[in-house]
Amino acid sequence: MLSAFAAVVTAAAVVAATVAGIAVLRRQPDPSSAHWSTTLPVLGGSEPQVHAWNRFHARYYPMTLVLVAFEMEMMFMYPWAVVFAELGVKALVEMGVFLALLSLGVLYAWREGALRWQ
Amino acid sequence: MLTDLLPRLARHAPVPVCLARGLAATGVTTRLRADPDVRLVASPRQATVLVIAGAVPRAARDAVLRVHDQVPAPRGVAVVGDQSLVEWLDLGDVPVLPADDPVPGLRRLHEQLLAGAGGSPSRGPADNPVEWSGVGPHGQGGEGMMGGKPYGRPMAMPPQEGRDGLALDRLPLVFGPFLPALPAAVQLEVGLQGDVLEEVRVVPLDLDAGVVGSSRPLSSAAGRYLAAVAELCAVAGLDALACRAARVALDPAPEALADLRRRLRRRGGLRQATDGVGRLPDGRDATDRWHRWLDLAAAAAAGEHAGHDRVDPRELGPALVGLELGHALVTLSSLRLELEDAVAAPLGAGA
Amino acid sequence: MIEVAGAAHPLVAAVVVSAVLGVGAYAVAALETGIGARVAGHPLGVTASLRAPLAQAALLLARPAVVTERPDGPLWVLAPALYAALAATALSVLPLATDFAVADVRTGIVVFGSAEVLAMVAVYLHGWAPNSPLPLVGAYRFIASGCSFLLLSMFVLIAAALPAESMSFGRIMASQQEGLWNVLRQPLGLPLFAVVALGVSFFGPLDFSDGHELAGGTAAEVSGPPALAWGWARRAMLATYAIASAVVFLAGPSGPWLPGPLWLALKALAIAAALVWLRHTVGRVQIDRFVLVAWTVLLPLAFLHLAIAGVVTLA
Amino acid sequence: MTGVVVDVAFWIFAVASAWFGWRVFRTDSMVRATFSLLASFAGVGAIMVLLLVEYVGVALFFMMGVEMVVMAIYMVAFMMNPAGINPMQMLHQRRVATAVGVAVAGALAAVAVAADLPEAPLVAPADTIRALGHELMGGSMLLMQTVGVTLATTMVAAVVLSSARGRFGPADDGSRPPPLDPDEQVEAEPAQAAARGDGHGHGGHG
Repeated sequence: MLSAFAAVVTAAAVVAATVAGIAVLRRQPDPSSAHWSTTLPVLGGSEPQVHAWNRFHARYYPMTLVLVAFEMEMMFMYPWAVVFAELGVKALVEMGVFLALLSLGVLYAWREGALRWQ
Repeated sequence: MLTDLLPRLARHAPVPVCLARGLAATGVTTRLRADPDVRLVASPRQATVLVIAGAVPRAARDAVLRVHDQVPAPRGVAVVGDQSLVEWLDLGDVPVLPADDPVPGLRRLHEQLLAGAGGSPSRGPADNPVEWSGVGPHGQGGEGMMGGKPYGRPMAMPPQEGRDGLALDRLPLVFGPFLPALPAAVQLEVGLQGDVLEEVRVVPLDLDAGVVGSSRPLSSAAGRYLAAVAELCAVAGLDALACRAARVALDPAPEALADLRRRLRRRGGLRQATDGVGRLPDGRDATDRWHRWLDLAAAAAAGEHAGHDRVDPRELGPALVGLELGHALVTLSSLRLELEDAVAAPLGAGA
Repeated sequence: MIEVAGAAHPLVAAVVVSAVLGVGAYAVAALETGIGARVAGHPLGVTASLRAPLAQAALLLARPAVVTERPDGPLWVLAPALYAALAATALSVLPLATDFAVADVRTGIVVFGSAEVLAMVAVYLHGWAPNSPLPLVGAYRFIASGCSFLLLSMFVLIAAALPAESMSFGRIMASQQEGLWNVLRQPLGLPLFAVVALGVSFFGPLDFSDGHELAGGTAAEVSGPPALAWGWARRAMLATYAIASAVVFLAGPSGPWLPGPLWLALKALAIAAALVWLRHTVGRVQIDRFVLVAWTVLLPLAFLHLAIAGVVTLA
Repeated sequence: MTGVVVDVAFWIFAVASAWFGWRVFRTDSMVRATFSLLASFAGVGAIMVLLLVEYVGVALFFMMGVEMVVMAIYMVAFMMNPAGINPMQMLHQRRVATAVGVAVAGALAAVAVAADLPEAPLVAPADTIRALGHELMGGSMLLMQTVGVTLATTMVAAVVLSSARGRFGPADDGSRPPPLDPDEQVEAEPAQAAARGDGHGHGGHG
């Protein structure tokens, strides 16, 4: 029974190993390429004053929170989809109400401008 | 066997070229863009050959050498124009390619590299010249997590106002002058918070010290407009259309020009990338600007000379504040001609 | 745990998945060259289009890889490997013939969705690892787009599961053998899923993370073999999505006369060609506009799509 | 698959999960910490699948994927020194934390040893997903709708709390940044405060 997942994992692992193998392939570096100057980040000719790794302001952060809440609910929808045809109109109405509730959340977020870059 | 096969196969690939363009390099840029045997790449990391073209401001010497070093070694270097660039940059034995037919020389250089030639040695310092300061082994530490200069660079600091966690670090960065989206001889100095510009200055390079190299713009006025459209297409991710536009720019025959205009003006084409982007105080967005270029190209091809405005880069800064970095770069790209002419004005030559 | 199309032996699985991804990515790259040359106005022959990806790969293998000043090395290698592994995972739950899938598990669309979610991690790491500003901006843009198209893909796949009464791709395919193809029963699905396909593999108009204006975005600091790994992985992902579109909307491997895998290949190739054509003709959308449109236009469309699918299923 | 293979797989995932959980606190990089946590959860998801709770296991990948990506965004946004290029200490209140950790682990282990766990081998359930669907649409329908209301409220609350700008303009209009110390006056120098690095509060993740 678990053989299906064993197949998925094996396939993914083999592909990952191949790609990682290509990604670590390195030609014998030219001695001159060991220079510090070759390692500067690409900025089109200028030198950075600070590291790129700093507090990064993701301008869409309220949207990610809306997504997290929305996506929780999606977990109910998968089993719902499986029994939908059996239950018929009841399931349709049921999910309609559920989605309408969540749409209110998205509508509110949109109205407050939370889907824009802050 | 494999070691033999790889270079043989690789030779069929187009030459990935990183272009460091000075002023009035439209001729070379467009020829390289139009040739399927060459691929103008976005980043020096993706190139085998660095091409230096046009009239490069003396102030950009360090920048050229930094881009030079960022091309992975073994790297090829070629200069388009004249020997003065080679001497100024002290590049040693570097081919000077003719501006009207640069591709065969590039191809030769590329194949020599694949065959195992050494390429141009790195020019920058071998070690980080920035002082590592702090108490730890990597120059870190001293005063809490933000102290010291880890790996030679200080931590970015949040802007002065506010401390309640939402005023996040502002990265002081200078982009250019050799970023593909930027017009020649222009740098973008920004305070970047996330991907939004909180602080912008568009700074033309200082031309007081003069320029090196010869300027070889396209001979036809229509060609210049189309070349700018081609560059904008490339920035918007439409490299194939950019190639087509560049070919028309080299030979702006009326039918070809009309066909290109039809293709570009379709809804959902290039407009997807430019509609509503970079609206300046005059009310025009990027789409209006390249539409105007197309109109001017058509007019020039018909023998009329309407000419375009100049935009002073220094006045552009406030209009870009608050834009996303990509928007800002597309905006600058949609002002390529206007900005380049304003920058080159002190030189007296209509670039 | 297994539905109609069965499960393969792990070794067979590894071989089949590697082969399909390899050929698929190659086909996408060849289409890119061929269609690109046509759009550029200097059409190439089939041989030249087929040779171009090989030559490009050989060139990248022959070039050195660079490092940046202070990168996160392991994560930099992990990113393309993870991304390719996710393409492999997504592919392995799809039926490749009417009676064969690497693993036609009952939770097929959830596994597929998980791969899509984790792709955000892979692209983020690819932009984070080099410690360079432009790749970092690219990475954050991808997350913005990913958080926006994720729900679309979930709704589209759930809608496809309604008539199948199962979350397995095998059943979704089978439900179309009996009835109409989903492309007719659920007409909004294919365009919505195409948005997801372009988004996940950051391709063409939705190439937010690796665009030319950011000097290559997350790939701005990659050269040589790692660049090959990354370029291959994202084309493999696009190929996987083309196959998934063919399975979900065009009944995948089922069809008369020809053998199943051939049908699947033809349908997937047609979809891939359409996506590549979009890549060459539609300019990159602005990221903030995409996020807004995805939530305010495409998401309601996905609701509508689900409602249509539900009513049609019950009818 | 035979029992031995499942056992081996279980131990691999279990050990990997624990190891990644440990790595979360051993690395200086917030990104590594976040995605180590994701890897740890992924191990748990894989164990769920091994226990034949297929849907929950796979859904765990899905949920944790989104959650950890969002968490990474917030970690990098709010942590000073998010990449750990300045080494730092991830642990707070070491002694208390160790004591609590050991006590909890011991208690859980005791429960595991003392509990009277069933020994019957696992059998694949007929169709749990379908059963779950029926449950949601039947007996637990009220529960599901309650969850719907809760999540909608969550969305509204999240937007209210996080959005820097509402439809009436910037959220902080007219507000003043709080003083650094309660007794200190408002005009403190913020840059200094940041440099001091007081309170590198990364207590809230997980």
